[in-house]
Amino acid sequence: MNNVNVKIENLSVSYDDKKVIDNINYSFYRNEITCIIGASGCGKTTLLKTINRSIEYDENVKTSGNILLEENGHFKNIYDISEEVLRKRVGIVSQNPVVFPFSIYKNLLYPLDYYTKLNKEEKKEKVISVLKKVELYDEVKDNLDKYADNLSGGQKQRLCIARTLLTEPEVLLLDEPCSALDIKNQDVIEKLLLQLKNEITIIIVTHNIKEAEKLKDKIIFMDAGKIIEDGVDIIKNPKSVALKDFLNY
Amino acid sequence: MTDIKEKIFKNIIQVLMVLTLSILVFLFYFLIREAMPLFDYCKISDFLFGTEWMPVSFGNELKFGIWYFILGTTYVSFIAIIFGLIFSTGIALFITFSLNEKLQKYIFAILDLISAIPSVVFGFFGLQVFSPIFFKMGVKTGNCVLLAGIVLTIMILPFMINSLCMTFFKLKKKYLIAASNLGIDKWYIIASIIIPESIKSIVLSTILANCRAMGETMAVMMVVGNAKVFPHLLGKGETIASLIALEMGTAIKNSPHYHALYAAGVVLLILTFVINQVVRIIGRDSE
Amino acid sequence: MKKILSLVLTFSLAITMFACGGQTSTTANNSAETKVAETEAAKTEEFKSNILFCGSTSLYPIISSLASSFTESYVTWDKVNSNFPKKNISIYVAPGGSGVGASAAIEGTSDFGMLAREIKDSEVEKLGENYKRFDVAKDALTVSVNTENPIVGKVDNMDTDMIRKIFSGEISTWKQVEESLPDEKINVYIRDLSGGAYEVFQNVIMGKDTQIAADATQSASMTELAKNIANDKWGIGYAGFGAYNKINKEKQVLTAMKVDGVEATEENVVSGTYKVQRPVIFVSGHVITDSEQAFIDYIFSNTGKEVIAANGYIPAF
Amino acid sequence: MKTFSKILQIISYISTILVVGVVLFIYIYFAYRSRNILNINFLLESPKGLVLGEEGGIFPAIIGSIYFSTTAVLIAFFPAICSAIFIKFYAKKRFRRFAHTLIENMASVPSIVLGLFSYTVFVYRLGFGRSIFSAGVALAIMILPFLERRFEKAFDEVDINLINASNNLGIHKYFMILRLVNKESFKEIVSAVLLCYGFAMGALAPMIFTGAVAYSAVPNSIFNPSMALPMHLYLLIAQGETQLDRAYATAFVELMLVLIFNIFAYMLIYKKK
Repeated sequence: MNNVNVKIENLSVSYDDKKVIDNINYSFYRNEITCIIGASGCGKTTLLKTINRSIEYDENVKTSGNILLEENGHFKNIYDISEEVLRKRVGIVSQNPVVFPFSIYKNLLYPLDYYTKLNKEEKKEKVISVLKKVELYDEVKDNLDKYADNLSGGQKQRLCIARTLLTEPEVLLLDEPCSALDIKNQDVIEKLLLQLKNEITIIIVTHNIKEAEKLKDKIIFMDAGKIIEDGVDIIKNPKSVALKDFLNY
Repeated sequence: MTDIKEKIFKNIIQVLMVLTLSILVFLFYFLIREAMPLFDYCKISDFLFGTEWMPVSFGNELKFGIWYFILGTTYVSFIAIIFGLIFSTGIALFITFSLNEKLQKYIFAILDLISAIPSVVFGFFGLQVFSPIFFKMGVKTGNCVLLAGIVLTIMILPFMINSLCMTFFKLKKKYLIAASNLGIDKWYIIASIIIPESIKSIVLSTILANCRAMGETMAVMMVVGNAKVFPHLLGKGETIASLIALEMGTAIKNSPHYHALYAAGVVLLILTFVINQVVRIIGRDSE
Repeated sequence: MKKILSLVLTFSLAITMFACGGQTSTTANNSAETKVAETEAAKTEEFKSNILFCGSTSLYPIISSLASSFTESYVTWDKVNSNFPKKNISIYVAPGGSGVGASAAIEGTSDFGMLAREIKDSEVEKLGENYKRFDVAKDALTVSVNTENPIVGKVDNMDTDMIRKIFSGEISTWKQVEESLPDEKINVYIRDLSGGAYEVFQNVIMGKDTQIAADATQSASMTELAKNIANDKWGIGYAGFGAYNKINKEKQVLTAMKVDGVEATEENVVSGTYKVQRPVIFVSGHVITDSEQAFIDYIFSNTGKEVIAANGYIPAF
Repeated sequence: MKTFSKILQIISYISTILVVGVVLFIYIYFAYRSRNILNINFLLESPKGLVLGEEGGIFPAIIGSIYFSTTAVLIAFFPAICSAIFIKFYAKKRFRRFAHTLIENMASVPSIVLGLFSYTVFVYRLGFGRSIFSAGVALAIMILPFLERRFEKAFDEVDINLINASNNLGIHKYFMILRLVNKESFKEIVSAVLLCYGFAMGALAPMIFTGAVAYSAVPNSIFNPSMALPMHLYLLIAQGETQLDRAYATAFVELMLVLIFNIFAYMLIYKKK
């Protein structure tokens, strides 16, 4: 139990009075990859975005219930933390990577400039190490001052993960990070995530069951705003009709 | 039967559209026609760069130099766009990033209201409220180029804000969420991403607003002091538009004075046109 | 695309030709029309219910005010004179300048031209044999300084030469006017070109060869000019007689200089000894119709006198 | 960068407060200064007094302004809506761009220049003289580009695909356009007209020497000149101190007219959603 990092209690979310998340309770554990699967519209992305409150960019959203974040052995309600601090601690990578209109190097420098007071060399060191971590360094090392928008989709996604990692989050949320990528890039990112889980908690939404199988420590299956099944082996041994249907589809 | 109707409909539409689009041609044609006879009395270079304006003869030599008016026009509009730049950027940022959709609607309604407030009222307002302040500060009569610039600023704001908001909305949609997801403060994002990215469109909308500013007549005329001298920030000046408004009513038809005022109008028109075209070409390249 | 472009071009060409041709044809029409009008006038005199005044910014407030009270009290022409038809009284007063007033009367675009200066011989000639002139009022320009200026009490007279030098910028400090005055810059206030005052002052004081200094502050109206001098201790300007009296009503803020030893008083203006003055008149070049005569009679009534005085001029009748 | 962001934030708040404040201030201050003058008689009487405007009201000016604006809108409406329909539904992309360029340029023509244009063409050449019509033309050219742009925006609601699809089915384009435009964009067209109506009402530069006069009775024909609110206001101001309160009252009436037109226009636009 000590390893719980994010705890969700009685969480409900509605858009314009339409319930999208219906009374969910769940705990995410440190150093684990939790995969959330489910048909589109089941609320899996909403759940993910609620955890770092990025769901609140939309003004029509109402949430109730608690999400607790572990902090020095205590749990703290995320609604008591300022949004900025929360989003630094719980980073998110979305389906479509958005690079900032700077050079590759400056894109990565951006969070460092904001959060740290390191000197130039130290910053550079950090940027290079994170680039190596996402296996981008070899591809771009000669083009660091080139405009980041010219990168390929897979490179951009890795750049965005790298940028998020530089904020040194405790929890990393990923919303179908590989859905738009080719297999090679998918492999790279999957490998990266498996390696990252030693440092941080990872929660990933995916529609790709194979990917979930590959990454999982736990899998959650959601349907109609509820968690129907969860566990390690739910794909091999689906119990509910909904999951069976989903897997057969 | 309906084929004919379709044809009639299309033709009516086409003719009226062509009429609309050709207004500009007429405008140029007639203004230039009325302006041309001036150059029997005076050389183009003397007209543009001459500094003396004495269009009515009391036995003295006629002089038609509009250089100071061109400078006055440029000066006043320059002040207006500098202030306008700061204010409109501020307000456009506020509208885009600090207001929800409902409040945005209200603010846009207020902007439309500002652009509909008669310019005489703005002039009157400047004359009654700002002019005494300048007078106390030691400006003769209180009316000056700076005051005209300030009044003009309020008048061009709606226009500038509208075009800036369009840019800001686009950039907000593109970058705000991605950057906020890094936990970065909204105003830091604005300062580091939104503003640098929109510099170009800020500049373009400023130059376009400059066109508006140069053409504004009544409000400026009421507070700029109207002296035919080299314009100074806290001194008087006169703009081309206010020159025309002041003297057109008194110019006798087909007198040199009359033609000179038309020529001044043509200069004003060409100034706005050239600026407009340059902005368009630059703007098109960026797309 | 090409089709439409060519359409635009032909269309604009057509319109331009129409408009250019229009000029000559309208003048032709005009003469034809006037002939028709003359013959018609000979038969049954067409009644004229619209009267248009155009011109001087000095006279327009007077005529406007009278037009308003005339319209208000009679409403329709038959009330003015039972011989007139029952038509609404429409009098229009358009401010322009004296020059425009004269040219509008000459061209016939306006029934009467208002002038705040002496009419030129050339203009009289162009107005033709039916030329008529109506002297409404006299206006004098005072040469006024701010009462707080130490010159008041020391100097009360300026000759034409001195005034010319001050207004042309040749004399630029008060010290040059009078030894004992401080070395402060003289600020000159004038009316803009559109005011007949400019012309009068130019003719009477400045003469043909000297110009008013370019840095003189122009004011859009006499009231504004008077106010500007009242606000500037070191100012001088040619405030109109009416504006001068109006601003001094409660407290003497402006002081007028004698010009060549003559004080600017009503008597001196009427008698003509005070020289910086101008007539305020309106002129016409056509036969005055009955309806116009009715309104002119109204202008030269006691009501007219009152209005003229209230607007700061001296009645000329 | 952090200080810059703070500065931006401060500028943003201050400038918004300032500008909204100035607008509110104008309304409140003008209302306050005209409190002694403004009453029903002021609105419904002609200007009177030994010095015109000293007594009485501004009725002919209000009616005159309505005449000017109505004339302008009537003249501008059909060219504007036809151009908008053509550009939106018939024009090809290149022509649309060309037309937009022209219209943008038209919008930037200084209003005083429009006055000059109308002065030479309508007042002199075509012989209309100083009249509501001559000024109306100048005002119409002034509002035309704004009307056109707003109409085009209003047509955004209309589904062009629907028109093209029905055209393929043999239903005439003009029929669908009129029907759909009428149904979907009617309110926005009306609101655009209202906004431009208010805009035309406040403009003085185009009419100052083409149709506005210092005194006239209530106008009865558009081929005569007329008083107009902005002109009356301008002349009152020029007369100086004694007329100031009346000038404030006149200005306030203008402000209220503009406000009313804007409120109606926006009620139409926003009610729909």
